[in-house]
Amino acid sequence: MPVLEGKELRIVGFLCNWCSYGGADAAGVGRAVQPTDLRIIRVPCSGRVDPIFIVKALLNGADGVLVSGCHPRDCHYSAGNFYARRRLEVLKQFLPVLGIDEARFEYTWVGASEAQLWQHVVTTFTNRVHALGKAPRFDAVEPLLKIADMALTALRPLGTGKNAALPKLKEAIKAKLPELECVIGWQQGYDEARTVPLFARTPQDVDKFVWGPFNVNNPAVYLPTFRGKKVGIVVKGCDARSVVELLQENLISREDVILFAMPCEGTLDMARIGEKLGRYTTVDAVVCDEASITITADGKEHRFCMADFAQGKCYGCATPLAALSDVSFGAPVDVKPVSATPPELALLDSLSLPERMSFWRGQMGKCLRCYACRNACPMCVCRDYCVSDSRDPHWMSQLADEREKLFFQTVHAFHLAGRCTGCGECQRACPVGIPILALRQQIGRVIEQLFESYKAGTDPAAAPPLLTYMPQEKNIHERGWK
Amino acid sequence: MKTTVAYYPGCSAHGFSVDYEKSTQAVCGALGIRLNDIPDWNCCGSTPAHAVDTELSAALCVRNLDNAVKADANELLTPCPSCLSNLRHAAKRMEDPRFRARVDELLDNPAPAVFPEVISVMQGIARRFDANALAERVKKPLKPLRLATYYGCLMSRPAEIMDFGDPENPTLMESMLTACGAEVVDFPLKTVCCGASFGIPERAVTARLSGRILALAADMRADALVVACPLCQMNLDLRQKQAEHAADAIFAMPVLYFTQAMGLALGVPPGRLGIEKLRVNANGLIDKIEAAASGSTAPVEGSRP
Amino acid sequence: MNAIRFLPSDGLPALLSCLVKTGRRILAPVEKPAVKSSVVFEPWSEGKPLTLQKATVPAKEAVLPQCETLLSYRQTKNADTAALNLDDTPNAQPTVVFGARPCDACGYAVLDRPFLQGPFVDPYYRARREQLVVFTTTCGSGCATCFCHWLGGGPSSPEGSDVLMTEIEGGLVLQSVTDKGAELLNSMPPAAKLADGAPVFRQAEEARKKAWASLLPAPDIKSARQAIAGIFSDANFWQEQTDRCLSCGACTYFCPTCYCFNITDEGDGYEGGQGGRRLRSWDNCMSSQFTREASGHNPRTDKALRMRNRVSHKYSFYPENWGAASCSGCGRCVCNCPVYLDIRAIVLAAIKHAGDK
Amino acid sequence: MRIGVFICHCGSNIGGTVDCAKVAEKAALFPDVVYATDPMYTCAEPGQATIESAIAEYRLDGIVVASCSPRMHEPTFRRTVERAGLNRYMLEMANIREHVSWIGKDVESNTNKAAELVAIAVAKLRGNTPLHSKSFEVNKRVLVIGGGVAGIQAALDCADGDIPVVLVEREATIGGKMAKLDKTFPTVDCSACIVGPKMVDVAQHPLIALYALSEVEEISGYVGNFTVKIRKRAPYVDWDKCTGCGACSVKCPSKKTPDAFNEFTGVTTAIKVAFPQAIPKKAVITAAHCRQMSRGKCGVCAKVCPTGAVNYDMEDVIVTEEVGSIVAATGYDLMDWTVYKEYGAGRYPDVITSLQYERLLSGSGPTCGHIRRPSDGREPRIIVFIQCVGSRDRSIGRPQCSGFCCMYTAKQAVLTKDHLPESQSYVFYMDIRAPGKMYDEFTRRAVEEYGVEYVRGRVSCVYPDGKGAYSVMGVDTLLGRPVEITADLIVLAVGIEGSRGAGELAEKLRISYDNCGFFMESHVKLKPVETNTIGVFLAGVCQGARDIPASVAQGSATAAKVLGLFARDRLENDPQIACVDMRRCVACGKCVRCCPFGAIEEVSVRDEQKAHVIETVCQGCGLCAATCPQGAVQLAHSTDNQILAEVNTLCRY
Repeated sequence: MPVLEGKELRIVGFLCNWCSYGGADAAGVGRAVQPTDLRIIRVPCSGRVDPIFIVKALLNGADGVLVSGCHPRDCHYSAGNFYARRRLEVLKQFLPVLGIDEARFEYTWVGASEAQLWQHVVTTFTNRVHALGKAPRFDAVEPLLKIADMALTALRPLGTGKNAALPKLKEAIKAKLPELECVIGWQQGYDEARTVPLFARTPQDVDKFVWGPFNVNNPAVYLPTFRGKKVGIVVKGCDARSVVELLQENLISREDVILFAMPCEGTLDMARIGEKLGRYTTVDAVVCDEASITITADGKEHRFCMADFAQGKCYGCATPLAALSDVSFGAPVDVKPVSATPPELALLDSLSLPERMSFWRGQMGKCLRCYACRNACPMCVCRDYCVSDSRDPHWMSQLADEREKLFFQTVHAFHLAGRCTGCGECQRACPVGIPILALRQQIGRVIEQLFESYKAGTDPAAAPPLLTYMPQEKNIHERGWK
Repeated sequence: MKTTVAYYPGCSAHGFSVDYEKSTQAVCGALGIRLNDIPDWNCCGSTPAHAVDTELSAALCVRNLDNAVKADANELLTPCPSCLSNLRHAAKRMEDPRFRARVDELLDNPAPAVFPEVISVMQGIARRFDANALAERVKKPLKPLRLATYYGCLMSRPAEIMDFGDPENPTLMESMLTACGAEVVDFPLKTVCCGASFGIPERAVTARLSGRILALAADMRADALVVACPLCQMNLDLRQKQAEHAADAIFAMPVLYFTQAMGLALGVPPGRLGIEKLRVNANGLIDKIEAAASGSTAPVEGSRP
Repeated sequence: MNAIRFLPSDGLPALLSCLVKTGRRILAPVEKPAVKSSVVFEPWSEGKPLTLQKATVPAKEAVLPQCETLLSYRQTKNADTAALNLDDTPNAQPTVVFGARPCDACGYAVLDRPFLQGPFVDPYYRARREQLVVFTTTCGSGCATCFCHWLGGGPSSPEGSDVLMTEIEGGLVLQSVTDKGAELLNSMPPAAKLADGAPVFRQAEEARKKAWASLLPAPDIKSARQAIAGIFSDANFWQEQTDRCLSCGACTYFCPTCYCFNITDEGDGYEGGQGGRRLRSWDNCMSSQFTREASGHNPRTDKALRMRNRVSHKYSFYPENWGAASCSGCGRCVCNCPVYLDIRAIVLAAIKHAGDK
Repeated sequence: MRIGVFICHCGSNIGGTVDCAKVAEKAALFPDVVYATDPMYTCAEPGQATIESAIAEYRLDGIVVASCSPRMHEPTFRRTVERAGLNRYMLEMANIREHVSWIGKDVESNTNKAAELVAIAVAKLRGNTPLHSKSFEVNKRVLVIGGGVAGIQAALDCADGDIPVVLVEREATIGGKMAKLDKTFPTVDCSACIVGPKMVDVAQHPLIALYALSEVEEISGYVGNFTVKIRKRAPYVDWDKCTGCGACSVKCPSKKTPDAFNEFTGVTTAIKVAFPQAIPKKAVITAAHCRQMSRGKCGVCAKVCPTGAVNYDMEDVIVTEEVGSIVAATGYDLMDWTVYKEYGAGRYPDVITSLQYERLLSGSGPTCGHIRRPSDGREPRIIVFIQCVGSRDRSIGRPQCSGFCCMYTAKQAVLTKDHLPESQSYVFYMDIRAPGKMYDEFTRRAVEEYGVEYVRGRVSCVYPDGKGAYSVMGVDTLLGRPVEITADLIVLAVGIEGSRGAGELAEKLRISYDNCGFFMESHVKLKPVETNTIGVFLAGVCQGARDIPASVAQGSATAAKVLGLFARDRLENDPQIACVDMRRCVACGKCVRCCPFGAIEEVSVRDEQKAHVIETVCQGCGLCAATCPQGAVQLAHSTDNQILAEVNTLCRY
């Protein structure tokens, strides 16, 4: 519905029935004059407000969104607002990465008797939104294509894993194979520069195992499909984090999986390799020394130094060897983790809010909705019932428009909040090279800051932060309404 | 090992509390802390500006802080609680951008974005020497002395600005004097007003308040009161006679700066501590210390392993 | 009718300008810079840079958009009457696809059969297809994932194209291969910078021959149709072939010949709550939802069964119905697959497996 | 769907600033709306009749009423809709009074806003489906947690109403704080004498099962069908054999055991009966101080026990009880008064709490009712009472009034004079709060008849004066003067908080609690003993400060609630609850993990794990719906699609 031109902006409120809706009622009873912009949607509890309702509203024309619930500890349902507080705070800090001013979204707590507070909240928030003006329309901004700077320094020397204990690994797998459905690892793909997942069921299959910087795929993605069957899996350090996260969420059980940990020396960023080799070429030969790879394609030699062409995640990797494993083929490397902004996110950080919106418009223009990102994600376990194309619930239009596509990415990022281990498979899988990992990284960063350096997939016993709460949050502070 | 620290002496250091200044310098010197006066310092605005105009008062402080920044200091020591209070208040108030803007208008140069942390000399010493480190450097333990510590009203309050431990019951001075070997009594009136601010208009009030402090110290059989504030010291020492009148008692209670007490323990000659400036004679204390020191086998310089 | 023209290297913008002036939308490959760059077809306008590289995404969009509105409605109500206005006009405009590759163009031929030549003609498809002219760049060589020649195509195969463009020294040779193409070339004004191409046509032919010669020998896959049909019920075979499949839609959405679609009615809230629309969007048989029935039952729950359908459709069912494979061998399903699942390998394995039996 | 819309004028309440006719006109154009009108008073009989006849005439499937807040009249209109033959949930309301007409005067904006609120209500209604309640059986037994006077009253009233009661008490005896008091205000009755008989009634009532020295370990289930696990802590004495004769404690050599019942004002033996009137009157061993149990050497009590009841090897026992309702009456504890360093609280032996003073006054206390200073056993002459220590003090985060301190301080001052006629009491107070029956008269008596000096002001500092007494420095704000009193004994009226462990219990009960550990009632005014968890009720100080008569009244009130609840054989749930689409569920367990009520369980359906909502436990908060990534859990009448429809109605460009 169009807003009253020149008079109002579109402000949507989600109010819990028990406290804030009552507070708004009390303000009415007290004839507390308020601006007329706010449209209140009544929900049973602030915990009912899925953050993506808010993203939906903001991407579709809302100029401001306000969520109000019971004061912490006053929740009619005892804990709904505790969960809401975590989720909404994550959302608030996430919004800027989309190019949406976080001031357009606020959440607050107003009790049923706090008429004056409610009046103050509505007036202040409405004034704030008016000061920001009409929200920019996503489909009206000019697309902007920018490239992340991938020149990074690794925390540890990267290599090609040439001297890894591959024969020993094969031996160990063969020894365990009889009790396992299969062992998941890597084999050569259609040429020497491409490896693909291998599902070894026989000793002959095991001989096909390869190890090296081309082993980019995260084999953990297949584990939930084997639920209830015992399988083996060969993991790099990063893959193991996905396994741990799956364990944390009871999506697989520990006794059903045997982890073979290999010490990873880094994997190649096939996106950048592809750029050098050319889009449609034939690889003639691959030669590997300790620190670099030489690929001959269409008769031309290309040398790739591991230090320059590793995947973004490898540079900041401090756990090249899985912490959790059953059979391990290396010693843990003593690397101090350093908190650094990943390159995709650094690019977005460097842009202004309008530029970020333009950036996503430009990127999403390429998206075909093939959902390779979703299906390559080891944590996307509902993929057969993803809300991306369901009608009940009907979250998304099937229109091929950039807004819907970005909305899907936001939904994906949000569903991964506190669960994403940053394996980067979503971005790697994207055939058209959309840097969607940045959205997950932003949520990851927010989660880390809010929840005491919480990192998904590091502790099988830890509760994912958005599935729990503290009555008193250490790092979430109520914002005053001054 | 010598360390250099930025230092704001404040006006009283050059006036009536020159003994505080002397002993501060002497103690720091003995501990290897070099106090560097910040260049071109001015009044902290404590009186009367802060009561009349917080912005002007803050501007005075900010200018000092700016000078400290220019001297590359990230920590600034001051002996006087009043200076400390004003400097810290100013830094706190400057967090409000509107306040900052108004103060900037009063200054030649806009205030620096980040100020050095202002702490008392007492905290400055304690940060560098914990009780053990201090005890190691004691040459003449204050063992025979029973001391009552008195912080005054300003040092620890308001708590959110001064950050000096429990605002009602600070214990830093006790730990330092204990390290110096003294017996320290748990003095309940350690933060209760001595009445100094009424020293001129309402002398009777001052006498009563000071009298109460002195009387309790006497009742608790303290040999001396140990203070950290020039105004408290003046009030309790210089006006002790008036207080005696008010309390109908004879106190003869020496009122030492904590730096003087520490100086004695560290073996600094009394002359370099300004002990002679005290109105109530403290020679008895010195005698006790000396007697104890000579009675025991005090380690001779250089003989320690 | 045949037209052969020569376009000097710097003449591309001039030609495209003239094509735009005919009132046509030009879809041309545009490079999208990124860490992993891509080439996609986009409407061309004056001044926009384009590339003649083989695109990441085929130009299927020209006839079968990712999503199109089949119909929209709006309800008008007043106190006494209520009326429903329907609009089902196909969204179509005259279009030139400029810079497709033979494998892309071949895709149009594959799509034409079910959409135009079967018992039902799809009016939306037809409206766009009839107004489409395809300018195809012939390929200079094959690559690791190309296999058009396995399926009877090749680097300069004209199927589905209206004009073939071959790069020679100093420019492009444009050769019409249909009347539609010839007409358009002939109608180009001098401003299009087109010169007579006959004198240099030999050079173009040389280039094409060279491209053909660069291809690796193709295996014989004539028996694929029977072989695949023969092992239809061999679940183990399909299971093994699809272990690593992630069930995403990259293979089908990047395929120039895949045409499965989904129809969604989106009613509420559109047009100010007074209307709605029926959308047709790409769908893909690799998704479990593709065959999920309203009851919740799904005949193809397993990805192996879905892969069987995809391969069978391309190499068995479609050929059975239309006499040719619904695959142009462009190889995009292989190189865009996150796990490089190789349909060639499956077809060859099927032939071998059937032979072993 | 055929929708009718009713835009209420509410006289001029709405009609004054909203053009209701125009809103109705606009609403008629909304999708599925076949009828729209604007009655003058929709909630009045003629208005309701309009709705009923419109539903019949226009064959409506659902209606939208735009009027006052749904919190006001939703139940009214639900009944109207039901009378007209529709499902009662086929109703949505748009709040155009409290949220529109009453908060602004701009008719254009208000009319537009009202129309939009109607539009979202229509959009939501289109997603509504008829809902039906489920009925279930009620287990007519009640659990009372806490055996203080409130819990005792609740238990006795329930049991007298023929409801079997399970009474759980954490301490070794019931009686609570009241049993520790010497006298009660304003009558100066003997506390133990009036609560004692009630305690005996509990012990003798055939329908009350008493678990003393026990705590609630775990609660599952829902109204009508709770399952409670109770941990019976080991008393190391077989209570079935113990007769409470006390022979053991006479002989016990460990005579320096801190005496919790006496608030640590004295010492006692390691084995003992809590106090002479204890119920149950059974001995308990304090393990940490028992020589046999801590050092393995002694065993005297076992030897002297005539019934052989002592058993050092006893272990805790978990028992399970099934009940249909729960009354929480867990009372209070004193806040940590040692934060008041300026009073020397916890440092100076003669600065004590009022509860400790109560034990000093009590004949059964450590001094046999003689007031003696803890430090030197001297009789104090000057006693200073400081009120509001930990109450009404924002600086330590305790803004609330502890309610009964004014009264008991007056009582203690009066008793002090009775005990020590030569003594003088001073009371530092902020305000005297004496609103009960005979209360103000009582405080007046303290001042006028007993010569208690009331000083209005706060104490800034208490310190030993070095001569064996204490200096109390304060201010008299009425005279505007500082006050200094040299006192022998200082009694702090320490503020209260929810009893130790209240937060954990609240979480087990799935009810809310505040910063001070007090349980939250459902509505401060109108549902003072209910909680947001149906079937759980509150009595006494566990929900906030109140005195004995109020606690007793609340105990009875909860009993009335329990009896009312149990008057029916079957209960019905609110059908606006969550429901799992089994097909979409992937059993990731996120909803199970989050549900504040434990209302979602994993079940096995055709060998697959699936989430399942226990309909009677679900309270309809929708947290699960917001948590489920694939939208497999939906909350009836707040489905994703309904909220999306509302959002889409408002936000679409």
